[in-house]
Amino acid sequence: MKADLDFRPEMFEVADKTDLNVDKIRRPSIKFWPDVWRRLKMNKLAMLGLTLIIAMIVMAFIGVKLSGYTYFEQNLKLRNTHPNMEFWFGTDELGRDMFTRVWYGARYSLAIGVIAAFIDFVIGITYGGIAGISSRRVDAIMMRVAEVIYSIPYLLIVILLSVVLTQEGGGSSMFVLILAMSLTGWVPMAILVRGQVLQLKESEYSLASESLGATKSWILKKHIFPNTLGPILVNVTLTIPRAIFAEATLGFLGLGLQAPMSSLGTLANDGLAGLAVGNAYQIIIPAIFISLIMFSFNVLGDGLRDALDPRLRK
Amino acid sequence: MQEPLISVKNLKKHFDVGKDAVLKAVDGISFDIYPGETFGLVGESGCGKSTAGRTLIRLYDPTDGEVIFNGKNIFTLSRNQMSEVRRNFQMIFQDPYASLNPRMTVLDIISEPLEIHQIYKSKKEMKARVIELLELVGLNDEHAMRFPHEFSGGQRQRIGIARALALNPKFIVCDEPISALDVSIQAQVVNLLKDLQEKLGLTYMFIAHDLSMVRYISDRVGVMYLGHMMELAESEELYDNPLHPYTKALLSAIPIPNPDIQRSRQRIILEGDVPSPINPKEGCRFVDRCSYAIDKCRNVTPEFEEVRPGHFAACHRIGEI
Amino acid sequence: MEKILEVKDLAVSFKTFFGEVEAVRGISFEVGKKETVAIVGESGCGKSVTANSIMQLLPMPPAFFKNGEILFNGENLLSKSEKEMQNIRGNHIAMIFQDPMTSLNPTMKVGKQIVEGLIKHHGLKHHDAKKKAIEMLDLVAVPQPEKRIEQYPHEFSGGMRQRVMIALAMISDPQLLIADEPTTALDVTVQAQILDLMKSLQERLDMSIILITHDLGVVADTSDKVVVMYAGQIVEQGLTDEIFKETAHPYTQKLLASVPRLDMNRDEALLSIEGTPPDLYIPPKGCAFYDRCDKAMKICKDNMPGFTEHSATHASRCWLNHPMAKTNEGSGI
Amino acid sequence: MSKKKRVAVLSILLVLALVFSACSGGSDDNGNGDDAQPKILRTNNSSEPGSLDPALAQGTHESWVLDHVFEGLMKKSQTGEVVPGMAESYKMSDDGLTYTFKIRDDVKWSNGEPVTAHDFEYSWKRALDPETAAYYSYQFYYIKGGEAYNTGTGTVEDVGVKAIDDTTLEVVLENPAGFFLELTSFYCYFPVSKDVVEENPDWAKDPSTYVSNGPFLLTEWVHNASITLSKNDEYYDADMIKLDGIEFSILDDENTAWQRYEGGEFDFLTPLPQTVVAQMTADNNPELVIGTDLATYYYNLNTEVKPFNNLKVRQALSMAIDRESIVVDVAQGGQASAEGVVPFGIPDETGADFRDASGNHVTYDAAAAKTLLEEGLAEEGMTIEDMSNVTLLYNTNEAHKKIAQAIQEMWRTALGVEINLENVDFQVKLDREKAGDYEISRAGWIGDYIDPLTFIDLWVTDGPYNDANFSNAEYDAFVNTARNSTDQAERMEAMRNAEELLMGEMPVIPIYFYTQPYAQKSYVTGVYKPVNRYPYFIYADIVQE
Amino acid sequence: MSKYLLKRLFMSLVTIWAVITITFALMHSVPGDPFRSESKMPPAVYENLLSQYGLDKPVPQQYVIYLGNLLQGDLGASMKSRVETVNDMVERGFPVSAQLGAQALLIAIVFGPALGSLAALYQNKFPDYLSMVIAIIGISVPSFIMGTVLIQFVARNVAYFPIGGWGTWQHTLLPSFALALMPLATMARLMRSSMLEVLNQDYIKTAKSKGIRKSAVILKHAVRNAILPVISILGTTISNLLVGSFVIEKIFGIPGLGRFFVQSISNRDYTLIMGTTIFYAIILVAMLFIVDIAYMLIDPRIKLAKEGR
Repeated sequence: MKADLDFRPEMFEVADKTDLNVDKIRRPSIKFWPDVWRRLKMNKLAMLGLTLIIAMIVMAFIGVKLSGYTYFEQNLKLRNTHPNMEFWFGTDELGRDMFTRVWYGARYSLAIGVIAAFIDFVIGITYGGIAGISSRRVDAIMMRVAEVIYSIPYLLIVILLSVVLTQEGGGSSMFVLILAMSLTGWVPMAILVRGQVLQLKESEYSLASESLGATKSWILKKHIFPNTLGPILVNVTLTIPRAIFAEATLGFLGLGLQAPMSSLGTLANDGLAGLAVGNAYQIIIPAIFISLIMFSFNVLGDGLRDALDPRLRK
Repeated sequence: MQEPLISVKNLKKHFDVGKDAVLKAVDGISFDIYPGETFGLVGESGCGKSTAGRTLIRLYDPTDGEVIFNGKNIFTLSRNQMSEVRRNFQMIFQDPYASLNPRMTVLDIISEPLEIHQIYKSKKEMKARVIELLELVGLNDEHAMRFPHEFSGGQRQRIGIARALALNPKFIVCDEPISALDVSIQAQVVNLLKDLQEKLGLTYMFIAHDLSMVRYISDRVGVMYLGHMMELAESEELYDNPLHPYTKALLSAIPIPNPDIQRSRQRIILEGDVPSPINPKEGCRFVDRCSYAIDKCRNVTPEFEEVRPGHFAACHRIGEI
Repeated sequence: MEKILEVKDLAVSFKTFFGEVEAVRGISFEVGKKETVAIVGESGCGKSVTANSIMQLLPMPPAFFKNGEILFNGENLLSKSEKEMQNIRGNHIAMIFQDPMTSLNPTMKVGKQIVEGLIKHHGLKHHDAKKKAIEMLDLVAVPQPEKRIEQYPHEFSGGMRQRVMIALAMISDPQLLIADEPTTALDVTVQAQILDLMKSLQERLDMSIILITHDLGVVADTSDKVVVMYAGQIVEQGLTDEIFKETAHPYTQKLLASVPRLDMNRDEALLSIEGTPPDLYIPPKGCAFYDRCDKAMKICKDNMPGFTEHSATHASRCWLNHPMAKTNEGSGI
Repeated sequence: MSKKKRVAVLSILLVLALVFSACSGGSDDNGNGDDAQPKILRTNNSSEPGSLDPALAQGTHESWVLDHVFEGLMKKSQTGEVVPGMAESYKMSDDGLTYTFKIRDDVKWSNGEPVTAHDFEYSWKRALDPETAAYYSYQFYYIKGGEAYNTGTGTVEDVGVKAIDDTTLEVVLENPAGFFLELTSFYCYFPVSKDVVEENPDWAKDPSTYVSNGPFLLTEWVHNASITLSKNDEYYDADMIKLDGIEFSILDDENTAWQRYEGGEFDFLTPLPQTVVAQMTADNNPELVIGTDLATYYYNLNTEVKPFNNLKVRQALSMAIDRESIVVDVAQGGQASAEGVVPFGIPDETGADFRDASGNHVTYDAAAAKTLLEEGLAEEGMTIEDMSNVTLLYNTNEAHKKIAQAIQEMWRTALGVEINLENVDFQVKLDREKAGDYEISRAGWIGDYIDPLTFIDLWVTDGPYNDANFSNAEYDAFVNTARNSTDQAERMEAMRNAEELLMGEMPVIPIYFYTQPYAQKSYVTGVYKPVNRYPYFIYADIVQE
Repeated sequence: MSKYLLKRLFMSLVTIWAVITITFALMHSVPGDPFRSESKMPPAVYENLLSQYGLDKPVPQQYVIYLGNLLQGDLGASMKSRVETVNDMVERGFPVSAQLGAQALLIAIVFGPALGSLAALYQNKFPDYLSMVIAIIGISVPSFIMGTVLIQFVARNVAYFPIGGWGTWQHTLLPSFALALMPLATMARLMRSSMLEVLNQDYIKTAKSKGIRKSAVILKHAVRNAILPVISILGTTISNLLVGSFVIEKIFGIPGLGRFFVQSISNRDYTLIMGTTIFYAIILVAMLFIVDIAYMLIDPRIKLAKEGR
């Protein structure tokens, strides 16, 4: 008992608690996404990734214009110029400005990654969603089909498909690549979505909604979908680097974008030759950017996963 | 005697859990629930009490049996007709953390039933109703825009209750509404439920494993064991004069927070665990743990009979023990 | 009575993103030989943190000891090295946990989990350890122990798992058993079995038990002494009879009143405690129960009450005990 | 359960063990590199031979090995002259149609049997047999009745090859062909042992059954990894051979191969990565040798598609290409910018180089090209913008891609046309060329023999390689003369005229004449590079100081 | 259990059949022709070639014949190589690829989880950062770049490592490492998070409260449970290793199967395309199968008889 306390009788009067609202919540209200964002902001690595991604996207649009050169303009006399003040990233074997080409390539790589991820997302969510809410029989069949597709070595089919599709319609090679990747790439997303739907279908709040008289589509729309968004978002951020990686590998195998268009993968492939003769920058620069993109999306995905982790929420 | 509000007859709910394996969660139970009363349903985990509650309001498709409400078997109703019944049958869930969608505000959660049944034309009217409901459960409009995770367990359960009340139901299944809550909060919720019952003339089915709480809140109590109803009687009658050996054991196992009573009372300690409800054998379900079991108990499933007025039990040896 | 364990002024905090959360705020109690001390309180009151502190099982960081000591047979556990603790854990102090479903390693055979401890503490050969493990399971009344030791935890029911946990704890005839809500996850009939088992083992092995629970019924049944915790502090402690019959603290009183009893009339109102315990992120300056206490006085709000001893064994922390408190009515309601 | 489990674990282990044991069995020791005594030349053959049967060979990855293990009637000397090989001597009839070869009597197959005229007759007829489906069967069409037999219209009896006796072979040609003797040194004319082949059709698949007659013998063939040859001590001119063996690694990645050369794991390497050639040239690296080659790199223009039916458009496209820059800045392999379709290295009737003698038929004039193009397009009722639909087709390859991009850019800067590029697999490119489904396509032609005709006759009307679909009666007449005349002067004149006409019409745009750069360590000597063949190691030596 | 295995086996066969059919269909819609060459090919010769390979028959018939031969284990003759049948090539190439893949897998399995565990045990301390830096590099750097870099900067400078080719033990080290890096990194990351989760589980507390050594707690209790998710991605990992080997085998000049897959496509060597694809599919499916069983053996809770949900 504190000795210095000066006791007075009024201190022992009944406390006036009329103002006290026992149910009052003192902490400020935090909405879901802002909270995720707040958590994400705490993750320095993820923020670095996000910053890099944004910077690269911006540069993919303005970077190609900064140096004053175009991606196709050649200056054969200035070929294999090492990076300097004029050519920040040097020039390639045909004397084209690498700086412009790298951002141009980044643009295609990013576009391929994002579009492929988007297509995976759309197909995956539809397929997985349907499988998840369908009867067990339909679900079983749909999952078997997905399993079969998933069991086919990914790049194997992508290579075959990209060769088959190239002939058809004369479409841009980029879309052929994306199509080829998406034809097999949607499966993990579908499996994820289905798992989520199955799990959330059994959640008490879905059950509660059902007990209120909600229809399946209502539950899907109001309860299941918003709650799967998190894991799906994480998966999308991790699909993007996967697609970029696949495209880069195809580029390396000589099956990438049509010249003189370039992706980071084809740039690295082109630059490979420079390695032996002291023009290592021709491969190192695109390689750094591929790695940066992979890095950024991966750490962002990881960060998002952590930020969305329900166990860390209260 | 009063007409029952709900009449449950031979309700069965089986789940297929693999080849030739049937989980008989609820295996033919019958009882009536009268308007304005609280019908308690107790039993240990896995006895099928929650499944019974959920099947009763057709959250699960029943395997067999009927539930008569307003003179109609609700299991035969079409989707449209069922919609009307849905408004009268509501449910409060066990886990207040899991039963509220974390992405929705309290306003969205409580207005969900109103939206589903398109009760209100304008958002404003709907919001007014939500606030009215919030106040009914002791919360207020400043809580409306908040998310479930910001609330304590007791508050969440009150939100769940408000949601259940939104459609002015006649009947609410309370599926272990307090078992996830702290002792000091349990009383809050129970008292609220009691108040609401008085104010709104609600009928409850109160599912719990906490026998003392069930006794306190229920008018009549049914005791389930492995999908069967073992005993059913008025609350005081059941606790004062339990007939079934299982009920006796269950009551004796409840620790009483009074050292004098607790130390002096003679307790029945049951052997073993609740057996698996998969492919149960014919005979009394309690037979393996029952100290009174005779051969007949193993072979013949005892009838659920009215032993005394309003007091039902299913045991071959009722008279003898 | 011989003291096995003395907790002195223990304070434990957790570092979180928001800042320091003071989970345990200076608690002191003693456990005598062969004595069962119950620690009661609501979730978040610090009772599990206390138990884990004794075993030193708290993850550090984020947890850290701010103050106090834990004397086990006179030696301060807080100054022991991890290695020394390993020798004490399982050997002299054993612990069982709340959820028998998650506290056994799902990928290891039950027998092996027992054998592991036997080998560690008794230096038994594998074969002998296995024999002993079967004996242990038999001791905790697991039927067919020879068969059961070859099974995995998921093949056991909740009650059986808790028996296995008890067997694990009994390996070295510990002097002190810490049971952290051992029956909360179990059905009443099984709870009765387990409590019974613990009592009989205690008698056989002369051990002391710290029983952590929120169920006052369980307390009445098993304990010699009760420690009531609220918001990281002890608000009242005493012999079981003193706590139940001469209840001093308003919180204990209300806790008792909010539990329906089988012997109570259904028309009697069930007392409820409004509101929720305070957030220990910023602990209140005064009495932590102030907000929820209907006997609260002005002094309570900003001044922390000290302990008042009602008897040699019974003390409570409340301003009502102060001679100037007009409304002090003593025990009971 | 637990017993079953143990069984399952065991079986998995077993499977893994099998996998591992299977792996470890694959290792071998061809580590004769660390033994200093034998002179083994180590080099790289870019891809696995499809077959080492001379009749079935398709490309350099096969012929390079064949050139060392077999020998034809004639062979090339260290200085490039066509000299008798298996044949001791030959006689040519006055009309130039009949050749009679006398086979050496000291030549033996590696199984000890003598090489006879019958073996030659058998081998050549076997190559012509449609059943054999030999890719290079057309190389025998110069022999009388050869084409008819091969295409199924004639019989084997009518083929003009006959072994008079064991050592005398008589060959009758359709038309006189001055290059025939040289042709008999070509790998498809190599003999195979009649007895061996008839007895074992799979003889060429394994070194143990492989029978050859050249300066080296096949001793080991680790598929897709390496081919090892060793000196044939029974070879009639074995004293000439200084190497004890040749080891061809099989590695298709040019860059890795170069790293291995640089790291000392190869003594000789070709082809070299383009950048490496450029670098070595710049450094004046003495290890680099720019070998001659008899090949032309050109673009086909599909003359049946607008606007390439227009001469001015075709000429404009050609004139806008700065070939010098392509050669120096892009291809960078010491190539010569094309002056026509016939490359350097073919002597004419006077012994002068055909190319030098006939002069330059292509010009570079960007400004004139622009005017020409506009005129041409106007004639076709088209605009520059219409050209943006034009696609240049090339087969997937880094060098082709680079050149295509450079030319695309030249056309863009000089003519303002923005064409598209499309790379496809080689097989697809061929398909589309044959089907006429292209606008501009990259092509290259390697001379089969040292005579301008091997290039000139590509563009006769409906010729099998005439992918440009060029058709000109006057041109056909010139080719006819060149084919049938025995008068060298007349032939050469006809071919000079033909080339001039072709370049005037420009159905194909020649870009450059190939070279074959290779790298050899300073201690490697005596490598001879025939103009239209891969380098010979027959006369090579390793001189360790 | 055996029933489940049978069912699983049947599904695997269906998968393989689907792969065969898809590949067959794709292959026959690929433009280009294996026998086209720049040189004159008389129609008689061309037709002979077609009939030698049965390509003159209608596609459905070819499909049936192909399946028939396949059932007898005959993958057919290569269209580019007259020396080896596709069976020969697969028999020769597979052990090489398998050794490469197995070594890479071994490296990944040994070091990935170890790094991950280390990171988890020393969360937010130096070992954690070090492991995660390695993991991030592994994830971020594509194998073709890694392979090239290894040749350029390691093999060129360290005499112990040959620059390319295949044969001795030294030849296998760099390519295995280049191939292993990505799966290693993936596993390390996965292991870290799953280890962190496991370390918070009650049974770890139980194990600790038994007083057994920390190392024993980690090795016997934590790792075994934490490695489960890692095992569950083994199937995908193996698939990635297969695919990665296309690139690695090309760069290092390794005579494995992967190197010829891309080649066979550009050559339109139909039988070889089919052969390698089928073989890859079989390996992959078999590995998934084994992974499943392994999972079952490690996690006793999984009863395979249970209908997958």
